[in-house]
Amino acid sequence: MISNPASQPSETNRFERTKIKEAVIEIVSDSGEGAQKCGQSLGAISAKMGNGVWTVEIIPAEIQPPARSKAGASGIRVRMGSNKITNMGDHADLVVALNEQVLYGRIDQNAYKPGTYLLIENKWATHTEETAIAYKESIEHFKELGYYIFEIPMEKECLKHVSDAKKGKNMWVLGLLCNLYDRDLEIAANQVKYIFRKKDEKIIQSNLDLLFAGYEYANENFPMHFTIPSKLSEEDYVVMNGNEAISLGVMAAGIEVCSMYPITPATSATHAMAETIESAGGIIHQAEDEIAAIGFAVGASYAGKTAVTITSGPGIALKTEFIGLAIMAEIPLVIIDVQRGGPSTGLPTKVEQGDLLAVLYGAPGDAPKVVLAPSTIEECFHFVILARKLAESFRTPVFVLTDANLATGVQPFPRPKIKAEWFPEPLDQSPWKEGVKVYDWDKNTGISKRPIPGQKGGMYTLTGLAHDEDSHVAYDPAINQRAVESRSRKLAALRETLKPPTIHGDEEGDLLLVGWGSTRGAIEEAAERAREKGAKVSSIHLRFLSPMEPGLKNIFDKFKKVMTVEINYSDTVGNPLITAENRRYSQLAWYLRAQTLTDIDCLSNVYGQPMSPIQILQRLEKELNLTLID
Amino acid sequence: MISNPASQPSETNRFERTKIKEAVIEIVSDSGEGAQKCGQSLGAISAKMGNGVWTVEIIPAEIQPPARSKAGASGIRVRMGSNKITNMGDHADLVVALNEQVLYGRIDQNAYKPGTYLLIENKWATHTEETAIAYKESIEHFKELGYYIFEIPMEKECLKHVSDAKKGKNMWVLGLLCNLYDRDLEIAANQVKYIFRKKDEKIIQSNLDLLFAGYEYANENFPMHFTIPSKLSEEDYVVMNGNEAISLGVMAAGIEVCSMYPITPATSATHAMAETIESAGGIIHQAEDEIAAIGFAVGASYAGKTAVTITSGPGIALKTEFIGLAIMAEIPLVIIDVQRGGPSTGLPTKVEQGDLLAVLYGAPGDAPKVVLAPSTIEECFHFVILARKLAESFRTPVFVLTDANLATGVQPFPRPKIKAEWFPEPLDQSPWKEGVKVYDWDKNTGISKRPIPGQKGGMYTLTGLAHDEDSHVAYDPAINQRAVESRSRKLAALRETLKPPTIHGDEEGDLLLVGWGSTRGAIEEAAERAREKGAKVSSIHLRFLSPMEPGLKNIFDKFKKVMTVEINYSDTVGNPLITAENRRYSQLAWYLRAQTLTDIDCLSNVYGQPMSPIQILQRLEKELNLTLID
Amino acid sequence: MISFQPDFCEIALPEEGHYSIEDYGSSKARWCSGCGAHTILHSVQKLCEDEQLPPEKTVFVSGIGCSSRFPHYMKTYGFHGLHGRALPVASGVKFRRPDLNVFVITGDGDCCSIGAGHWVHGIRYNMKMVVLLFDNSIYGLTKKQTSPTSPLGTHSNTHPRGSVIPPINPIQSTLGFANVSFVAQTIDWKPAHLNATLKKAFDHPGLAFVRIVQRCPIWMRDTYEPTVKDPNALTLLDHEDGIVLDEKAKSTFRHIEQHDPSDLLKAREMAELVKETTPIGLFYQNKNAIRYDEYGAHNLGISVEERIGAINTLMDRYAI
Amino acid sequence: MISFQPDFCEIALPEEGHYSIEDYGSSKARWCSGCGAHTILHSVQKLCEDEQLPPEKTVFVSGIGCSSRFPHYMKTYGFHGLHGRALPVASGVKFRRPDLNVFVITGDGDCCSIGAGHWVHGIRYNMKMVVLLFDNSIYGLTKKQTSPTSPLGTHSNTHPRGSVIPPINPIQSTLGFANVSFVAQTIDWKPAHLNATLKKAFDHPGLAFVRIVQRCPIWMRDTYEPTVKDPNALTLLDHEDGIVLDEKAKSTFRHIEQHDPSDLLKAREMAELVKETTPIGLFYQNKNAIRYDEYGAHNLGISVEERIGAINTLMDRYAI
Ligand SMILES: Cc1ncc(C[n+]2csc(CCOP(=O)(O)OP(=O)(O)O)c2C)c(N)n1
Ligand SMILES: Cc1ncc(C[n+]2csc(CCOP(=O)(O)OP(=O)(O)O)c2C)c(N)n1
Ligand code: SF4
Ligand code: SF4
Ligand SMILES: [Mg+2]
Ligand SMILES: [Mg+2]
Repeated sequence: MISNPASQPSETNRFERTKIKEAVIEIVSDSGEGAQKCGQSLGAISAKMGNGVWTVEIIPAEIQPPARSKAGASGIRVRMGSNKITNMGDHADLVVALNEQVLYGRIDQNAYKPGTYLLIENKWATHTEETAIAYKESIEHFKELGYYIFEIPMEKECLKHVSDAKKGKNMWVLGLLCNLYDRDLEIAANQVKYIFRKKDEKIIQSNLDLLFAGYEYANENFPMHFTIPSKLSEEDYVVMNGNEAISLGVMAAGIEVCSMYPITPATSATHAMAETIESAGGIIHQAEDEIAAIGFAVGASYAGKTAVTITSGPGIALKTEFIGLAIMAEIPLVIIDVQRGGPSTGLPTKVEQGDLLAVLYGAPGDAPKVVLAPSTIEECFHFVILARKLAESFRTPVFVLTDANLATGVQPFPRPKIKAEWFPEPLDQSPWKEGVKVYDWDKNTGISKRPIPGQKGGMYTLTGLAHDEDSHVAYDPAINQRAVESRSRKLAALRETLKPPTIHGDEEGDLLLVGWGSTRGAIEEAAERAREKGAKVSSIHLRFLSPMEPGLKNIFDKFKKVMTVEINYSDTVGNPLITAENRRYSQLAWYLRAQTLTDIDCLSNVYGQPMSPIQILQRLEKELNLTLID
Repeated sequence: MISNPASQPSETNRFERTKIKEAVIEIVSDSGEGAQKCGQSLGAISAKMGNGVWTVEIIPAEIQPPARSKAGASGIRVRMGSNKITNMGDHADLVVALNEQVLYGRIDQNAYKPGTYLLIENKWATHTEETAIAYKESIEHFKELGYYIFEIPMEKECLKHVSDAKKGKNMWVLGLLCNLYDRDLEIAANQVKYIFRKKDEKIIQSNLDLLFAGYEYANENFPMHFTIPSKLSEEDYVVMNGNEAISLGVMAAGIEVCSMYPITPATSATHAMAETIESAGGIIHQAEDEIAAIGFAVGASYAGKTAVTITSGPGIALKTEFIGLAIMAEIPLVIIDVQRGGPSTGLPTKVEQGDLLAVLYGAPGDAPKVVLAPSTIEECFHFVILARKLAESFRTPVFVLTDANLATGVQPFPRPKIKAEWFPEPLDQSPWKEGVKVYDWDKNTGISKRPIPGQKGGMYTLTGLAHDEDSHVAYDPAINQRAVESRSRKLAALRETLKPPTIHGDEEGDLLLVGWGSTRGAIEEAAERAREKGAKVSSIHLRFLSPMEPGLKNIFDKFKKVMTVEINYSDTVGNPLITAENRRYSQLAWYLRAQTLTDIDCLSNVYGQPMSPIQILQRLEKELNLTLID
Repeated sequence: MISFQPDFCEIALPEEGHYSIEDYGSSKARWCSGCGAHTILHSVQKLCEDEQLPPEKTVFVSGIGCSSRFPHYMKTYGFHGLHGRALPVASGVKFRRPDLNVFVITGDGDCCSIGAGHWVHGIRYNMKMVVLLFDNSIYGLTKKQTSPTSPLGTHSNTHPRGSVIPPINPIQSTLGFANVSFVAQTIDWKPAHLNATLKKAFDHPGLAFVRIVQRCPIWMRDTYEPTVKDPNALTLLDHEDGIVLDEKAKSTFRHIEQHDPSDLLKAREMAELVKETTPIGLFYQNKNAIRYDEYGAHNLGISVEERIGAINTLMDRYAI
Repeated sequence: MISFQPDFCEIALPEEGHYSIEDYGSSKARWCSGCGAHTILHSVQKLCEDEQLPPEKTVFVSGIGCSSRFPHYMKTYGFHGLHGRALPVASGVKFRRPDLNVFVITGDGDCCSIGAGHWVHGIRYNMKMVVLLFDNSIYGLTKKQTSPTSPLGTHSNTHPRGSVIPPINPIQSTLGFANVSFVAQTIDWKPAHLNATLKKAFDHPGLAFVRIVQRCPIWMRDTYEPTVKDPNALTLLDHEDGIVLDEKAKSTFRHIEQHDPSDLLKAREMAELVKETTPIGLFYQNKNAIRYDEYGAHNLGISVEERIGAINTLMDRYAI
């Protein structure tokens, strides 16, 4: 067994700790240096202590970008606090950098502010001459930018315990951070043991050594030590990212066929389930392309097996034709779109909410479908289950729109108790009721029940041609009108079951923020912070995009101004040639304008970054003419 | 040489003719009986006489539908008048039917009204017993429906002149119609000679015989004879359908590569040019699928060769990903979508304007593009030329949206004089100007000029990834924002050059009809007829859908109500569950609501039929509470 | 019938008596008169009868084209989907439904042009199904455009001066695809051979790819007529492991070549014959090729409890 | 260089002196260190230098993947397009631009999975271009998913228990496609063979398809290392009409087989070798296959007057 080593820190609390409500910490490095593992562990430890946590990965565009380069910034941001944390926050409070160059990548992205602590590996100061010069210049530059710099001999310290510092530096940093932020060392040690559970004992031991050494180092060498009060919940919690939540959701929904073609940032959802799904009664089919992936899912669903296809923007584009068929022939299907920056190949690893209109309108002809957008990691899990149910009940494709921010953001949430009732009914192979039509569209709801191969007497030929209730090719023009109407009616029927969205804040005021998807945490936090400063700002967050949640017009009417907050493109009035008349709006804004005829403004950008509360607050300051940011 | 035969009718005007302003005539039959040729000839003869003409084909869904069946109705409608004719009109005035069963197909489509003359081949009355019974029942039924019936021994009459009546009956009918409507027999004879110019003299002769015989028969056997005054124009005219106009437009635009995959109703545009395009300096590439078709066109365009791809709805769906790339990388390209009934395979031979939103929003991410919609056959020709110019000037894909109604509708228009300036500049192979960026986005217009392979010093790598001015992959988030902005700005820049649409009718009033595409003739005619009855109705017709023509809001504000007229789907308020709040609107209506925040209603359906003036008038009656239909 | 997954294979015999050929016919087929598709339809219905396939356990999946209308004329389950996409759909149907008899109907444009990528991979998946390529060497439904199997120089509406690229030999191509397990060729106008081929294909434990040379009298009379009329135009591939005809049927062939269908290299040589004659028969069969549908079915029937257990085990990893 | 269309072929020699290999290099290649793509890049740049290709007359077209980043590292024209779609784009580039040297860079996923349909048809079009398949038997860029050429049982992120479908043999498949005219295989770690293969491919008057076995040390070290390390793992296909190596280079091979690249049937037999060894060399070449790019260029250079004349003649048909 592994015992805590001799070097275990002796006095852990010999100084006064500053009590803080939350902290935003980053670890950045070249890729392959384990920064992400370090941050994930910090997040997990904090979550186990009962803190609110949100972590988000910092991913370079290449697999092996050049070392020590701006483009190479790889790492993680961890935001943790006493309360629930729902987004990545604004600027980092403290950053650990394994080299100084990668910091430029983050500075470009406006991740830091004057006063941010930068803890930088100092071995570069004595590296090659070229490197040393670059290092020193950067340190000067950072100081000018107002950051507080700690140059730290990380490698040197690690080499006291291991022969190859590259492998263990991340655990040393973890120890250091655990001390600075008062993390429970036992929980931390257990976390390290868990990470290396498949390795041999020597490796576990040396990583524990490093953890403790880092912890000890922080004891000795830092002027500032914090604590973030936490309260352990009674409930069981799990902590994972949105793609992992989707992956568990797929299995918990009882989906049998997950048909996909790899594409960033969607694929990791498949990776997360790949080991388990076969024991959970399903199989992943990696198809030859996205068209085949959805075609295969459609075939499986036609044959009565519940199916999902998971993709991102370019994949959605390719699936467009099959989406039209699924709608036309009323095939239940869950389609998950983990949105990334567009158009085209765009920004494959970055976030955008740019597919809303494409999903709503992409297929030629009238193609009504259900569109859901989870707004938290937890919802990523539950919405897949919901989507499967809706798909089968309404005999239609259901979209689940997430994005790269949800995909990689990590957050604890109450552990779901998997229920048998989330699974679909067993394959119905009873004889088809005589006389019932294949599309026996209910006059009021448009809903009908489908025969499944194997059901005696249910034989029919599904077709993408316009068809009548018997699925026979329609020659009479009136039939097409009736069929299209019936498919559209299903949306109205589903809408009947929805409640108006909850208003966060007062029911009336100066400004209503409207969001969807991953921006929820940032919007609600910004609005709350603004309200604390006296702003009359409320927010709503839409989770059904099609059909729309009811009552929007009524809600909008009680605010002087309505504005969506979205991570996608809109023209900015005032830019050359752009006027209120010709402005191209953000996607939800556009949609809500048509729907409610309200003059809805939008705050949006395509920086490929998650929306931060401060970006929203900056805009609120302008809109409301108030000072909202300290 | 062929001389007019002995049987030439002696007295052609021995009776008083009723002067009429216009007539709607149909010839319907099983397919393969030459009804279309007959109607096309009647249209051409009338156009040559200086009458306004619109013809539209009646096409069954199968290549060889069962004979004498409702589903088999194949034929043509010809509307001709003293003035310009812009649409297929309301109900037919006179119908020639080669069998009585096919009439049911048309009756289902509401093509006739009480009082319509039906001229029916009577050979079926003495055919097999079964047929004879069906025939008689139908005749009785038609009488009940209020049609005037003429049972005509067409076959018998033809057999007086030829041994196989099947081949020539259509020319006999043509002769008959020429007499009934006072068509110039010399022009008619020349038309017959033209049709059979590649056949031997005997065949030409026997068809002329039939023409004259039919003419003579009408002299003797009909109580009603009409004349439609006409005025021969000085200008040269051509008469063709929309796909033929597109085909000529492609060549006149100097497009070198027409890359396509067959799909109804778009393919016939390619057929029309297939013989000629190689002499006109271009080539048709029939690709392995729609994706390859656009990819090939994109490649050709990248290499500096102007390219077009022609398709219909399902093809647009498949091209979605490449459309995104073309927008992202700013590749000039003309994309022609001959819309058909959707969604999915839908109604392949029928008309719908169902692709507008898919074309506008189909590609994930922000994908601004230019969208044009010709509204007449003539515009089908000219808009391709315009589209090519816009594509090159604005370095962007340009869509041309037509539909099955324009594709098959035939109308005369002034013969375009092909101009060298319609052709693109010769391939620029001069050295690229040093220092000019590959995407040197103009601050005000977003426009930049592209290097073309072969240009020294212009070497760059085009990419669908987010990129900067050098076409280098963008790592800095601000670059993406600037790039997306620049692409969007191009639309604003183009919009600056556009004029507000012309208002047909008064500039203010009770109701403004807004249309786009093929419905123009029907809308303007309906509005005019309504105005004649005192209704305060005006209309505008949009030909630029993206960017939108300016000034719409101002125009809308002067009318009590604004309503689009479109051939696509909208929910009907009052149907189960459908309310003003949840209603799904027609596509242009939806778009204009978002753009102008005007409460725009819509008149629409998905019967797969061209919009007729009377359908619009019926709705106007309701909206305005007036009697507008006699 | 092959019972390849004893636990889940429920290809059952009719419970209530015998199915007659009429039991498989739906509405009147709306192909042109003289179209080769009619005879194939009849032959397929006969196969269904001979094998007594329960209509409710039988699925015909097609793409788009004249040929792809086929499922509408069968009184079984059918899926008339998208142009070129029959194979992915059929694979999805079969993946978790080993009890269903799956047939794919596709055209030369559908399979070899827009569907070519799925063709490569469908063959590779080698799921138990019969794939019938109705090859009329033309785009029928869309009215005579060049297809990838149109002979060089074919005059079509897209190539009025004659097509310019050599045609695909679907047999040769398929024989080059990974994991290919059954490739045969037949013609629509020799029912004995057609029937025997369908039977052999149906019995194959894997994906049986059958190219049927199909007459399209509307657009391609000139192309197929010489083959139909000239008794020298066909070569019968004969072997005891191949398509076995009775002596009478065999006697109608002037050219007969012995060909062992287990020899893949030889099969590829035979496929080149096409340049002079139309070889019909079984080119290749391998009953032991890996089947992806067996993998697809391997974990059917896990209990709800086990499934929940597995999910919870994974969930544990995320527990804090 | 082959001047196949004397009127329009302007593959010109550099006007201003000699291009050096640096003239073809753009920004530093961002592949992982040890990635086989680096050596291929170098070899291609060497080819450009040897052939003195004017950079402005040279276009590299790729799809998406690690390999498809290639054009960014060349200082020529480049088109880094969509996943799987390099071939249609390249065909469009070449169709009316016989003066351009066109290269296609594609990956095993790009070419054989999502691009498989275009692969079938790109080969068939047989336009003069060099197609380099960087086959690392894995999805590199998206981080280790099974590719269609992954050996059976490959452990990947989508198949953690090992892949279940036999891989595609790209050589064999290509040899079965219609109108195939040049198929070769090489490896990234024997520069002499790689260089000679590229040269042979470049000289081919048609589409030269070259599969390059490419090392991906990040995800596939275990797969390629045996081939790299075991001197028995390669078989050199040798022939005077094939890839000709000097004696020194040849002496590094333990297994050498004579193979006449004009023999298509034999080439298919050789392609089966892959099961035991990696055969490298020229499998097949036919210099006389029909070229669609020649058709594409046949009516270049018609005068504006002639073009207008043709349009007017057609317009006359519609005149009234
Ligand atoms: C995506 C798409 N592209 C094109 C079409 C139009 N289309 C329908 S059938 C067909 C080709 C038919 O040829 P083939 O597959 O050989 O079948 P056949 O009609 O000859 O039996 C085409 C191009 C379509 N329906 N969908
Ligand atoms: C339409 C589409 N689907 C999926 C992807 C994601 N994707 C990028 S590269 C790639 C596969 C890469 O594998 P391969 O072609 O073998 O190239 P390699 O990276 O191994 O060189 C995939 C699936 C994409 N960019 N576009
Ligand atoms: S067009 Fe040809 S293939 Fe199609 S139904 Fe008619 S004969 Fe058969
Ligand atoms: S992941 Fe593999 S293929 Fe991609 S760059 Fe790295 S080593 Fe090369
Ligand atoms: Mg065909
Ligand atoms: Mg690869």
